Amino acid sequence: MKLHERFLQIDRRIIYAILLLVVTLPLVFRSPLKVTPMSPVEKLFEAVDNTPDDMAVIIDCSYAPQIKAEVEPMAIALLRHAFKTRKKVLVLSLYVEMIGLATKALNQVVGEFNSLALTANDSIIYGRDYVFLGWQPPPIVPMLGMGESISAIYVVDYYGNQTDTLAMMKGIKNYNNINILVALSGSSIPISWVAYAQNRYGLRVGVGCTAVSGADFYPYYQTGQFTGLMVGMKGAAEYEELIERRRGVEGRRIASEAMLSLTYAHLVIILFIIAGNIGYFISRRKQRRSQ
Amino acid sequence: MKKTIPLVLIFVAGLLGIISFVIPHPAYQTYDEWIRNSFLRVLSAFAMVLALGSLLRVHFDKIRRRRKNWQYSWLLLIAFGASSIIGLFGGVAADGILPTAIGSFHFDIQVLYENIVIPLASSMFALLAFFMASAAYRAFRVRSTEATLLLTAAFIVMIGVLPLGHSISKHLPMFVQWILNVPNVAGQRGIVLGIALGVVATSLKIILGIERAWLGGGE
Amino acid sequence: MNISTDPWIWIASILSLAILSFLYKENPIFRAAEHIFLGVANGYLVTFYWHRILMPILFRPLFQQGDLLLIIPFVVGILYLTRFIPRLSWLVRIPIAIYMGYWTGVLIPATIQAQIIKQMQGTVLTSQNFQAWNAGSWGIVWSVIIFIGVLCTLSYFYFSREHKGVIGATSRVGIVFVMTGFGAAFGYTVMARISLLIGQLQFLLGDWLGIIK
Amino acid sequence: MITILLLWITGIGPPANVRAHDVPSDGGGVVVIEWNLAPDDALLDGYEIHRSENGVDFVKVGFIGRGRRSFQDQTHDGTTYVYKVAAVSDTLRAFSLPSAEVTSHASWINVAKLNIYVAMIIFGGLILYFISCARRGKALFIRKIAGLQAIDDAVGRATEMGKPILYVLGLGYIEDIATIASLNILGEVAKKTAQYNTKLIVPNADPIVYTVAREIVKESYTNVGRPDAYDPESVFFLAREQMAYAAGVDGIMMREKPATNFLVGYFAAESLVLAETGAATGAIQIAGTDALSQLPFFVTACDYTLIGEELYAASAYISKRPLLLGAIKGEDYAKVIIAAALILASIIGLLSRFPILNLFQ
Repeated sequence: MKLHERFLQIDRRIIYAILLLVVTLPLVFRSPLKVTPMSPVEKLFEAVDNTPDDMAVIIDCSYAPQIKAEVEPMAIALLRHAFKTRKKVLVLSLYVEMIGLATKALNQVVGEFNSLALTANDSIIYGRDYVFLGWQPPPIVPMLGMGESISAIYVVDYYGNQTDTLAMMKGIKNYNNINILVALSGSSIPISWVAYAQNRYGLRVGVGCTAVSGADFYPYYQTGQFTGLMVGMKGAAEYEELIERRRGVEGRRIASEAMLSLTYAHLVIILFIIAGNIGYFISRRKQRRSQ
Repeated sequence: MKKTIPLVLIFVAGLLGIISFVIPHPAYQTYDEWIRNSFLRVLSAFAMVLALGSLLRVHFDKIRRRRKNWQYSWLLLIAFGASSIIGLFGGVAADGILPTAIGSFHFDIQVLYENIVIPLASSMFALLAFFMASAAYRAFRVRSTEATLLLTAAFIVMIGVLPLGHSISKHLPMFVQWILNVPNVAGQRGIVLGIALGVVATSLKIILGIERAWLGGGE
Repeated sequence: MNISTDPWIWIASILSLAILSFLYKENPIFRAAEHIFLGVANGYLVTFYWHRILMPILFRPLFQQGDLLLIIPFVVGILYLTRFIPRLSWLVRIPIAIYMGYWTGVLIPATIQAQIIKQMQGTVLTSQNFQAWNAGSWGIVWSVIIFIGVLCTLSYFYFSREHKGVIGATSRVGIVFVMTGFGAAFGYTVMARISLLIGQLQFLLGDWLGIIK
Repeated sequence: MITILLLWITGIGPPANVRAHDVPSDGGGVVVIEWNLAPDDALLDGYEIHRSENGVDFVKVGFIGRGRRSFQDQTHDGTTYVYKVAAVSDTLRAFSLPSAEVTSHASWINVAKLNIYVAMIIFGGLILYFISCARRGKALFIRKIAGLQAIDDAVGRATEMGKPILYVLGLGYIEDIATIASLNILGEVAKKTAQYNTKLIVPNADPIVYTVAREIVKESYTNVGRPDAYDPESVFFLAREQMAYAAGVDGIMMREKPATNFLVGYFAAESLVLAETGAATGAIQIAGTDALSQLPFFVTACDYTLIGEELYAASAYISKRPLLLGAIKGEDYAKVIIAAALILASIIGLLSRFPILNLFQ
């Protein structure tokens, strides 16, 4: 078989094997890829970063296990950013099935900070630095209700404390005290936040979503309804880059590690397409010559 | 009669569907809600009995006649039987009469779903990554104008969405967004308009009894 | 390395590998996973239909609360089962007719609203639509391109003439839009699918084998 | 804190010009209240909406953020209400003057959807007109659709190779038009497999579609005089779960190695799983769907793809029933009307100040 014929008929299993290899190796060897942050992610970063001391950030962790790979790194990066810069954080989930993942991300990041803390001031303390509101069905109830009073909707937090007795909640009454809400989701939840919380109460909404919904959500960012937008693993990697570069946040960069796999995978696919076309080109020329 | 009654019913039901759009009055809407949420959902549940009957029959038959790969049918039947019993008697939230845990080992239907159905489905989704690669390799050849367009657009987008895209040109990611928002939307909208007209026409034909393939055989 | 000791993680991992082995070739392990998948997915379906539909909206209201109106869907639903009685099997058309008729009826106005009128609204050339792009005077150019693209694509689906002459030319342009869009959508989805693969590998290498935790 | 102090000293001004009106063409139970912003809007928490049935006792019914000028209240039809709006800052309230009396009521006809009724009448009328033309025997020209010829060839190929044909109806429900179109094509394919005595495999994902598909295949075998050749197990139910269905079909493709795969109907992400597996077995693949997001994958991985409306047209074309062809003619004229309406609306929109987009609400 000649070379160009080989290019034309590469066995699918060879393609699969190479793809599997280039995706797995960077994951095992953990080499994060430096990325250049783009403006939709930068705007989200700046909105969170510029939260004044008397306001808070809400992080809505409404992502299902199926999309965890894409969205969980966003939750972790956001939490690290907020805790590092001492922003007040409210965490919630709109669906009970998703509360487990929210708890996991929260515990992980709080643990990271507290394992390094030397004094109570350095630590991240529940009720002073963050509050986990848990969930309150159906989604529309908290979306609308928090516009008037957060502690009236979440009377007790996830751990059963009276929400209005927590120190941090003293200055946080409703959306007027929330600088931005970041919705992490794989569905149309961010659009509901705009429809209910933004249109009625003027809440700023930032979004982290999967690569599939990215194309649908981009117009909302363009019109300014979304303050910022993180799409897929790449968006998460850009956020990781921003918090490391500008705020010196350290920690394992899961999305940036996956970026290398993602890049190699794309390049491998592109190379195979090129190889196929070279083979096709040569064989067509030979055919013409023989005619 | 065997055809007339169904045709009359489909016409009446179709009118009810259209009317639900026209009349907003609660006197009608509460009744419409009952059709949707009670009547039609109950119907779909009964159809399920029929379908599962088909599934079971095919596999029992396979076992009885010792057809090729009949052993696997046992696996399906056991998995189906066990999960149905756990689901029906153990309850959706492990709140039924059947105990669904031995010590700290839980096996209620939600656990089965999360640890069997979700990983299996996620793995099928993971297969897609490989299939995209082989499909792109096979089909993206410059053999015709259409194929070349397909290839070029896919190429630009695949590079443009990578961090690499930004280092090639600052405008590349913007260009990707533009392709998705302008030419892509135009093409899609043209297709959607055509589809919508087809949907309206076919729906009309069904309600009026012109399109009656669904009646199947018999007189 | 710290391998998981959770039996469910082992089950989930082995089933995942069984599916991935399909890439090499169809094999007994894949076949087993496929049949387990079909079995459990249908078992879940039975649970769902029983606990979420039949009990709460039919049996409980009918037999416990005495909502006699529900006898109608009950009886009509049972007609599905006449399929097993050859002489009465035509009765199965009754529930199908009702079900299909209602939903196709709903479809007519809904489709006209969402897929014809709304799509037209976004296509008409007006200053309002130009501004929606938030891109200054480029908004006019983008709107005009979409306008032309929509008309040309629509002409591709015009079946009353052969693709010759004017229709031939416009439908060629339409195909350019359609194929560019398809290519872009394909390229865009690659990232999403690879991400899912990465997620699955993170589960296998991390949660199960503990290599990358 | 300072702002609140400031407001304590200066006091806050109330919103002005409170108006309340019923929403026309709705199911009732809603009143819209509108007002002009209070002078210190930027410093407020927001606005409280209070209502009264007797004009004396007001109860709070809602709250909305600052900078908003309207609120929708849930009401009882037939009851007369009066509204007041209060500017709120912490514990301070500044009430507006009461609105005029308002009563909500439900409508019997949704007049706001008039444009849709007009469109329904035009499109429906066109389609019915051409169907009646067809019924009167008028010859209607429809161009050839690429991919249709392939269906004939596909069945022939399977027969020559002595291999089965796999017909996948997808995930659609019976009311999905793609499914109905697919069932029509299935009927024709089944007639051919009956004539050539080729094995047909039809796995299903929806219980109701399964019952109908069974009937259709059986009828096709009877129609061509081969009821004996019909195998009741050729049409069966697999699973409703998307990927379980895909795994099942993949297994069938690999074990039975069909000569031709039809992937026609409604599909979601599993489309490429099916199409690539089919391609790996070397089958000829004919796809057709109206699921926009899956078309790119079918176009890439299959030999022929019926795109959107082509699928419906193909289903009418292949069944060769003049009445079904008439509908396509009607759809074509509707396309001309849509194109003309777009051009006309653009001209009006560009040249005049008429709010043309409102016609397409």
